[in-house]
Amino acid sequence: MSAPVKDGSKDNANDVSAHAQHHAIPSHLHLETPEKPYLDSNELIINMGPQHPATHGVLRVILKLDGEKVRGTECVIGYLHRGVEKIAENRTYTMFNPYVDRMDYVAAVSNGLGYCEAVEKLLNVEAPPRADYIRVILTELNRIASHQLWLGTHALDIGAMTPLFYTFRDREEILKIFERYCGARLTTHAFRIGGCQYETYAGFEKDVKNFLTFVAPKIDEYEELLTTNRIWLERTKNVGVISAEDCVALGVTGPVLRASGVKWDLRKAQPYAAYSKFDFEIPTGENGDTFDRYLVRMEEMRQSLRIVEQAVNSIPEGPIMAKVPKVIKPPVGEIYHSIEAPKGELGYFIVSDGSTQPYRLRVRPPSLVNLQALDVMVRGLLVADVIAVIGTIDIVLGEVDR
Amino acid sequence: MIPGLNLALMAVFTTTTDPGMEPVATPFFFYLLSGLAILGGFLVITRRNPVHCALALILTLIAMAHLYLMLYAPFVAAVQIIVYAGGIMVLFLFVIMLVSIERASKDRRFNRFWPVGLAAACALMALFVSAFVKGRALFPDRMIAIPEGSNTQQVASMLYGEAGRMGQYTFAFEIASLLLLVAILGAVIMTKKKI
Amino acid sequence: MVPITTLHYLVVAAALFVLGVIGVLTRRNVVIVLMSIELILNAVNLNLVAFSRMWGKLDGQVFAIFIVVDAAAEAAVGLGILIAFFRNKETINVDEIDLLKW
Amino acid sequence: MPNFIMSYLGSTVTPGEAGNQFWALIYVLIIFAGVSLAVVAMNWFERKALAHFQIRLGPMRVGPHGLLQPIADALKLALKEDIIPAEADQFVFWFAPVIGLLAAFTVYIVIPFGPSQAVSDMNIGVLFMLGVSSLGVLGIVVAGWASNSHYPLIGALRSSAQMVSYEVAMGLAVVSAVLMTSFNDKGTGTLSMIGIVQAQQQQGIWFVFKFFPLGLVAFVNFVIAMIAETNRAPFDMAEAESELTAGYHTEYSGLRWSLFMLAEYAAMIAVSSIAVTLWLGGWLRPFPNLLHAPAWDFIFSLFPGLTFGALAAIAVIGVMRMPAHPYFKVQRIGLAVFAALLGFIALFLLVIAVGARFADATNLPEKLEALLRIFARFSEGIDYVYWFVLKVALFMYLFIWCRATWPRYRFDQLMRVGWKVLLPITLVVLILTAIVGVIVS
Repeated sequence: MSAPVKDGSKDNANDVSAHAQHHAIPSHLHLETPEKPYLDSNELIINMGPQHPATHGVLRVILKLDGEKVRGTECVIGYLHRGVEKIAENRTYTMFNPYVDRMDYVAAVSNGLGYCEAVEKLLNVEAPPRADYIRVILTELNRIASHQLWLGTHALDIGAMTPLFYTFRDREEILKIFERYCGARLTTHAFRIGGCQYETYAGFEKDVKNFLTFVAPKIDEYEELLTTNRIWLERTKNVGVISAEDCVALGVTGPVLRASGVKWDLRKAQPYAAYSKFDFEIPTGENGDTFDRYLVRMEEMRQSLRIVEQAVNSIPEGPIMAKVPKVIKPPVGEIYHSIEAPKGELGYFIVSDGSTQPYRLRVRPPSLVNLQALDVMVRGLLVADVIAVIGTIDIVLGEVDR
Repeated sequence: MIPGLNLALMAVFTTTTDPGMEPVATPFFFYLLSGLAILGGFLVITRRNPVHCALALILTLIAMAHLYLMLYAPFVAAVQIIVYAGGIMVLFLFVIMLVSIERASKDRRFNRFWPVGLAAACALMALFVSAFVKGRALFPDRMIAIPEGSNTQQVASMLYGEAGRMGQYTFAFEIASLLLLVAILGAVIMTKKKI
Repeated sequence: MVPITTLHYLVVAAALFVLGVIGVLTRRNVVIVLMSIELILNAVNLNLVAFSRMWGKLDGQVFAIFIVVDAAAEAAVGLGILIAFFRNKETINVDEIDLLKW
Repeated sequence: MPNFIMSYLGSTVTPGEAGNQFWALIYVLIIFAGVSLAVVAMNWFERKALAHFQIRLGPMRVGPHGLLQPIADALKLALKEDIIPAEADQFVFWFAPVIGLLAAFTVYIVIPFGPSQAVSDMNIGVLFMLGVSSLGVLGIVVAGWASNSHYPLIGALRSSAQMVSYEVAMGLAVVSAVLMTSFNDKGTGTLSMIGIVQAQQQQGIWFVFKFFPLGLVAFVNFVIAMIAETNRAPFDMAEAESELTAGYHTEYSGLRWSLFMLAEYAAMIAVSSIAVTLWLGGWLRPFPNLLHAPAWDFIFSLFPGLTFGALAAIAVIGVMRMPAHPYFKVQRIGLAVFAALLGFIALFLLVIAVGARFADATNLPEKLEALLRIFARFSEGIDYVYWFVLKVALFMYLFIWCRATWPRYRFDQLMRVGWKVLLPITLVVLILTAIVGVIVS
């Protein structure tokens, strides 16, 4: 592909190599088989997936086992590949908007937000404040929903059946709000380029406030079931540990990065939408183990509630759509815009050649990048821990494969 | 299937109240069980696949346990089932699964010197036969009734002694437990990669 | 039918003993050799219990229990050696185990 | 022959002891049918209870409140294709579920539902039980191996290590209960299951409360080991579905798979029965020594009838709460019939209990008195079985409760708990029990 942006292609190449040198992957991440195996000829190669109850869809992990000890993993992805990025090149900017919902389908609102903001940045328009507030409310609600789904399936992977149903019960309330707002529960397509299509329905604020009072004790309830549970602690503490350096080197973002102690959240670091107006904390962990990631996500849910509460109490009146031309034709250029999706940094890189369709659209999906950390996390652990770690990375295969 | 069923039947049939009374169908069960035991033994030494051998050995062990029941040794029978069938054989199966069996099942079954071994075993068998034929009188046709009801207590008093007095075999028993301890330690040390 | 006497049990035990000896002497697979040793020990056990019944004394049964203990120890150590050996040589055939040191 | 059959009827020992093969066979059949029925009921109960733990309804469609669901499941499983993988070891694959099933069911021979309500009273009852239940692991190991597939193999390896380890703790806990039977005048204990319950009766205390807290600790250890021994959550390593898809029975389908399930549930009921026998007084009703007046006997003998009455009442409430829509007509009728059936059983039991109360009354007509005597004997038997089954049912609930509450242990943690926690505790309890027993007696 030759970029339509003509100038400086050589410089770019230099930049890339310099970049690579600077961020060279630490040597211990080049993983060779470290030691003589316990029983040489008895190395089990196990195909975990693509049809497996705990790989969250169609992830296939090839496990090299020594007894039950994991000596290496290899992720095989692409079973759910739909060519979303290629589709974008044949759709107008408006037409492509619903497609992004199908990537991380449990956090569709975030995906839509990232895409709309990226195109807005390309068009140089800004969504009106009211639209920004609605976006924040819906995105944070979606973050809670995503974390709830993560918690339920993660607990189920580790063997606790019950939390799944508790979280699904409460996630249902969020989906109801989405449904009333835009008619869809999962693939919401809630936002439009330049704002929101729909004004909030009558009673939206009441619904959200009711939800806030409803869900706060429920989060405590999940914690009651798990946080002090001995077996849960034993299964999650010191399991899948990853250091902050490794996280940074591998490009891991989101709760996984924060649980390793790096206070990096795009909502604070480069505020988008209306996030700069709200007061919230970035929870971080210390050990970077599965338990810390669990705690970080639980705390993030509470922080999301705080944000939603502030937003819904101070939501301004006004228009919900900026002035956007009927036919969206961004100027020639390229843009990278990223937001803090529930799973990490979700970025859109759009190259425009001035036509109605993107010349190239590239998604930086947090799940895919975070999945790289799997091998680092599970080496030397047992099969059961692989399940726990896959759960704790919180991947959605729709987003990994796109 | 048959050993399990038998265990049930034997449990019913051998626990008669009168200790002197012979169980209902002694010859039938004796021939059945000893047949099964010998069949199992035969399969152990002929089957190619080690897991099949282990299963055959389990058959033999369970049949032997029934024979012990018929000999009014219920405690030994129970120990046989618990230790052998439930413990040692599971260990065997565990190890068979741990070491690769794909290759073993394709290998030759017998070693190069098998005719020698067979001849030696045949000689041994001849020795047994002659001993049984010639020494028929040494084995009187009698079965002295052992009170079955208190079998366990009697074995216990031989092993542990009673009322402050050392039993006949207390010392040997302690030695045996020491042997087990040493065996456990040895097994652990041998199989552990790094100590 | 002939009543079952001690000799019957002795014959069964002898048959099992001979089978065990054949297994020990002819099989290649160490696991099966160990199983054959269990067979031999069991044959001895049967003899002891049958004699215990013959004399009406429990000493035979006590010996049988000792032999079971012994068999357990033997199996544990034998399989331990086997595992250690397999780890180094990747074979469990007796006729390939022919080095004193490697 | 009729004499042979009738001669046992007045007896107060088990048919095995009486040497009566006919009644032994009848008892075996009754137990087999009863356990199978209990497994079916347990299946329904587990799904319903688990559903209600998890704010769901569970099966609701097949029959009123899903009552016929187990039957539908059984039919489905029986009709499903029975697949034997091409690479599997045919014979062993076929044989493996049978081993587990036989081991699970054979344990019931020594389980006493009452002083004479058992197939046989063996004087090595406890050892028999331990030995036979330890054979169950063979079925699992062999099934995992014969499938010739990786997940079942790992399941089999896990389960063999797990069950052998927990057997040790289980056996030691059992020994401490057996030891408690010997603290009587004669100083001799017993390994007979009936003897153990009778020892509890004579000593006037359930062993779970004996030498508090020693009995309780041993009991709790036994319960933990027994959950591990039956491969149930949180120790369901061998069939951990999120890790090993289905563990040792991944490759099984249809009828053969259902045999595994049958064996698992039968084994659960068996080990619960053992726990009840050893620690919770077996067939003894609560406070048999303190509340020993005939009036108390009468009150406690009403419990079976009242229980069935309560169940019938629940069913009637269910009928009344059903929506009055024609769609539910068949279900309403079905549930009503079920309620009527339960009510009838309740009435029957109550009549017998009340009749038994008046068996000793004077100046009764001769025929009535004979009838009432039969009632009395019958009522006694029902009492024993009722209390036994009630205690076992509580254990079944415990199994479900554990499954709904806890995450799964990891394999190394499981082994650590078995060897480094349970085993030392049971050993210490055993030694302390012996010391305290010698001091007290």
